[in-house]
Amino acid sequence: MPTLVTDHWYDFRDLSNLSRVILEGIDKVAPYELAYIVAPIIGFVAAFVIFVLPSQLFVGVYGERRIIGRMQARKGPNRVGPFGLLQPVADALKLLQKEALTPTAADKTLMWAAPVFFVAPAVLLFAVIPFGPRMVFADVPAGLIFFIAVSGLPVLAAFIAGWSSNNKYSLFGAMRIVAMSISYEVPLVLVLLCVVVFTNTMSLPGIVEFQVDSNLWLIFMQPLAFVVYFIAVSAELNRTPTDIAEAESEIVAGYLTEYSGMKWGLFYGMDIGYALAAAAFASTIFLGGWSMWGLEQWVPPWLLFIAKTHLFYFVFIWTRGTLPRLRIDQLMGFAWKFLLPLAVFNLFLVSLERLWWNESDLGGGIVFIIMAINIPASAIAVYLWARFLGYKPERIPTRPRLVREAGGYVPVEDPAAGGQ
Amino acid sequence: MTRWWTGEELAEAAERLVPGSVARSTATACILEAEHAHEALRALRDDPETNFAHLSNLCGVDQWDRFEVVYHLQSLERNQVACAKVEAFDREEPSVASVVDIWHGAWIQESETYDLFGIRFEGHPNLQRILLWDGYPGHPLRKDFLAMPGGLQPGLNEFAGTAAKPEPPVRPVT
Amino acid sequence: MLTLEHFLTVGVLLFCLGLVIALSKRNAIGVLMGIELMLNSVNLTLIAFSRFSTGPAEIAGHAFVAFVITVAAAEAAVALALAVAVYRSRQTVEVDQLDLLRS
Amino acid sequence: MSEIVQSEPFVMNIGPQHPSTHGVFRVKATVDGERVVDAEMVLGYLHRSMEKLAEERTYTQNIPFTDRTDYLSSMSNNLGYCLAVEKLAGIEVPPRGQAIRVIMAELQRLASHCMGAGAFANDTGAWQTPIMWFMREREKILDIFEMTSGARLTCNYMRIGGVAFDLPDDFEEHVRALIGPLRETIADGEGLLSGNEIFLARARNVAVIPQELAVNASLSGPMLRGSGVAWDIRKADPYCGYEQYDFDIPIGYQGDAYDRFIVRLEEMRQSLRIVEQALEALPGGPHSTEVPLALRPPAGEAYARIESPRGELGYYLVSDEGPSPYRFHIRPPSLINLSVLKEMTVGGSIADAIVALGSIDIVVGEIDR
Amino acid sequence: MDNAGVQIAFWVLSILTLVAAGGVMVSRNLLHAVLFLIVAFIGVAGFFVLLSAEFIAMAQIVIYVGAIAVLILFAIVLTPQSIRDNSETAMVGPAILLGVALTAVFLFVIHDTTWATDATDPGLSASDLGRALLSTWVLPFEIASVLLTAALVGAIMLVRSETEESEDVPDADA
Repeated sequence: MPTLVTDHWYDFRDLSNLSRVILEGIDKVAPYELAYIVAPIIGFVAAFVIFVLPSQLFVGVYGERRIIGRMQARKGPNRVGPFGLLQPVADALKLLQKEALTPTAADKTLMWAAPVFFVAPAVLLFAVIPFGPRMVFADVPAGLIFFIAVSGLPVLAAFIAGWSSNNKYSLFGAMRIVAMSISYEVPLVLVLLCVVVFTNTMSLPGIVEFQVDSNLWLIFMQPLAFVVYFIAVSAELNRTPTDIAEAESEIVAGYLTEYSGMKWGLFYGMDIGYALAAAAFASTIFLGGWSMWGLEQWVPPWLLFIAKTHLFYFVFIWTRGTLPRLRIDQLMGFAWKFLLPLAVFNLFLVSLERLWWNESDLGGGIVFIIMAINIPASAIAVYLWARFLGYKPERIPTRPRLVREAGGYVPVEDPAAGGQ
Repeated sequence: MTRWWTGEELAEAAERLVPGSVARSTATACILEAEHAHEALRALRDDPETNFAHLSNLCGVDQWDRFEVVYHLQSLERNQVACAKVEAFDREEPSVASVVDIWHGAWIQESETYDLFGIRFEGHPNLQRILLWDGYPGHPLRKDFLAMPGGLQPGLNEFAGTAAKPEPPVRPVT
Repeated sequence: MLTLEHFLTVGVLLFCLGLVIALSKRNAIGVLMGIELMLNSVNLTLIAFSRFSTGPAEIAGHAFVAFVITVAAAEAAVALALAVAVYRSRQTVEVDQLDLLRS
Repeated sequence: MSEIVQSEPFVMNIGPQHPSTHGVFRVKATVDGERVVDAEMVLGYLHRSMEKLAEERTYTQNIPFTDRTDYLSSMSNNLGYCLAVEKLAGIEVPPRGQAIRVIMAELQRLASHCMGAGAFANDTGAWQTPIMWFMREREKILDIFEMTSGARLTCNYMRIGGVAFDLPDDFEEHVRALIGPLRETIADGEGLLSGNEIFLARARNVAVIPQELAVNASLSGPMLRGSGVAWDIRKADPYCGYEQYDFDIPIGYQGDAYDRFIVRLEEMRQSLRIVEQALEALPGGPHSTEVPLALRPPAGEAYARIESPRGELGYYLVSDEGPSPYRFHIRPPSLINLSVLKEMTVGGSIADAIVALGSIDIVVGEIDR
Repeated sequence: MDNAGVQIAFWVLSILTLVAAGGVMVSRNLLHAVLFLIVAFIGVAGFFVLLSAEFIAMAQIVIYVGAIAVLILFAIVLTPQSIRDNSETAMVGPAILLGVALTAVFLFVIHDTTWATDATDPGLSASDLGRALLSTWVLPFEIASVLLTAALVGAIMLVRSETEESEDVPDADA
């Protein structure tokens, strides 16, 4: 790949230069093992300072509240600091000062341990995300399955939180989150398997490399996989419209009902952290990661990546501000009856295409043919499967019937008295 | 416009449907005999001419010598309203037949009347206090509530100067 | 210097702990947890053998572990379904209370 | 999830402190997994025994009590009570007073339905957005109330024989400025929710009340109309000159929560029509008749009802020629609409129960009084 | 295998795994036992990483921690009486004796044997494993899929209750 990025340490388009220079310097003066210890620290600090912390505070907390406030015809935080930008800091300080109550009948050890279990995987998740061409913290060969494995852990923490609170709402939330994650894990893993089959690699930098080489993002090659991934991941993350595990109007706050103070704050912050991680993962897999058809030569790739992540996160915010919430049986039915068959269909289609790709000698241009096949095929598959399940787009009246005079009953089935 | 039935009109209709069910009638209401009240109310609901399918209101009135249970019956199709009353004379254990089996919506109003007046509704599926808690002394909407056994006094119990209990206000009833 | 013996020792200790749990627990779910531990220790042993060898044995170890994990998943699903079904009919999952033939 | 969770039925308290009970209202729901097998309501957390208190105060002094029953529609409650006293004492209200009452009652209906529809959307999980849109318009209505009566929530504006004060000079201008944006907000809310698949999945065929049950259970208001019964006291038994205004009764199709929601939205449109007409034809003259402060109506009884935002709001007064009512009874529509709570919730899931409760649009101040 | 970091990791993981397994044994609360079990699973996954089997390690976490542990948690919550009880039967003495004896025998065998080890080659990649599973081991692979299907069907049939069998209607129109 032709690249304009140089190896000078001051070339901020590739921050790995800087860390490499630092490490080489350390290596000259310090024993061999020290560089091993310093390298992860540099990566960790860099990832946190550049991406995780600002995203979490200023996109996750402040931006989400501002954007939702705009959607809801109100202002959102605007008092603390310029434009209210310091609101997350103020919130964190407030949470730190609050008393973290523990109910008498709660399992105190587990209730204390749950937020800790919840936080740890969130940090691990960012380790395998490639921020730039050479900016991946841990290039695990099986990075994709690492991501799946680690993102399954917070469910356990949420279950522990709900169970240990010894509250019926909490227990309901815990049961719901476990049932949901079991259901939605299946289509999620299946569509990621489609990606693996198609790109022939399980390493996340490899997947980005594939998208750069074929000059086409996977969202265009596998639109169905992207849609299924978005729905499944928003269900796993408990984002509206699928936030039934902490459905405010039904079970108060779900598994978080009894949490307060910083223990609650950890859950809240890490919820955003997981959503950001899922957004980063999706932008890596489906949106081309740090690549942008050559623009990455001029703009720092990590900035492109962060922009894509935040764009994806914005969609989360948007759905949250717009859509009502589904019921649990509807959600489970949706996962098993709708998403799972579609994911299997997509896997089948993609495997066939990959086989064809291997056999044919069309070269790299084949991805455009595949795109031309897959986009209509996905739409047709969704439509046909919906029809097969008996879903018909019926015209449901959005306006009631109008009558002039009071008195008497108007029959339920009365086509003449339509109020349209 | 809704036709508001006078007591006489309702008495006529009730007498036609269930003979002997009317005790007397006033300008606004028809007082039904307690033992025929349930039958008469059901007939008033089912008869196509009266058609009082909707029980608009049910409440109690304490008239010192008797309790009245007031039913405001309403017909949606014929657009008419009538007022029927049933009286209970026993001051200690007043009792009236329940109309829950006629109008389902009566249960909540009957419970409330039981709670606040102490009128028992025979045949009510689940007659419990709904606004006040179980064990609350007395029934507050009775006129002699403040003089009832274990009755409460206005104001705080420990309020200075309330040691002498004032006589409950008694007003002559016409 | 880590040798095969290190890993095998850990595997044996884990296996025997699992065995003791599986043999001594009163609760059927506890027994199942012991069995899962034993399966894990077997996996550990297989992977260790695979790592410290070359040729076809290496890949056989990995394949065996994949099958063991599959079987363990199936076994856990069925066993827990059994536990739930038994609990529903007899209100207990204690193995020494489950004397179906005697009642 | 009920397929997976087959635990023993256990009691789950929805309320008294719960985000979706709209006040201190409590449902003791017995649930089996996610399915509600029994629902029992526990009331009285806000009971103030207003009916007893009112027996000790004069007729005029009782008006502020009615503000505090249904605190989301105080104007309607004032109006119902004043109508009952006027019926008891035979007082006529001048035309301007009647027109002002109509405008106020309809504005109050708009404000109350803004809250009701928004809160229902919130109960289905549309997280705060619709309710915020509607609240924005409701604030403007409350501003108008403040301008007119000096209070936003507990207005205490109606008087026996008319209203307390005449309208301020720029009243008409403010109300006209309100109507257009409110129409748009209603359309927005409808566009956001009415055709939304998720909203339909949550609200359609949930908490269905058949027509027969709706009538038999004494339901009223949007609950009754949602079940397809064309019944509106403004049409059936017009008071305050409602017969002069041109409006329609919206009725639903099958009596589910969705029907009640769209009926409420359409009622808001009709209310806007009435307000426009009433503003057009606002007559001059006095806004109130002179009524003695210590009113002593002749002995007798009177039952007057109005169509409050929640349904048939009735006041039953018995007079013994004293300065205060001998018996003062409120027919609270919220309470009586709750009588079908069990029929609406049992058999559905907890989420459905919340939607059912939200579709009743209860106000606990009115239930407990 | 001779790196200092790897050695430290080995000892930490050994202690973690064995202590967690002991925790499964001694904790009286079944839910705590499951959490210890999860720690043990994660420890074993760490061993797999040490042994250069990343894919198996991830599969271990996904399946054991993500699926089996969650299933066990679910089963515990569904059998409420069992939550607080993880005690041993009278067989605990013989079981421990057997365990200790077996450990001794195994340890003797392990340390007595001279293993022909070859620790030089790097680990196996996931694609190698995939090729092997679909070529050499294709028959067991297919049988495993049948086994999984059978287990799935069997588990569903076991927990179906009578009420669901009678009302065999789809509950959600997705």
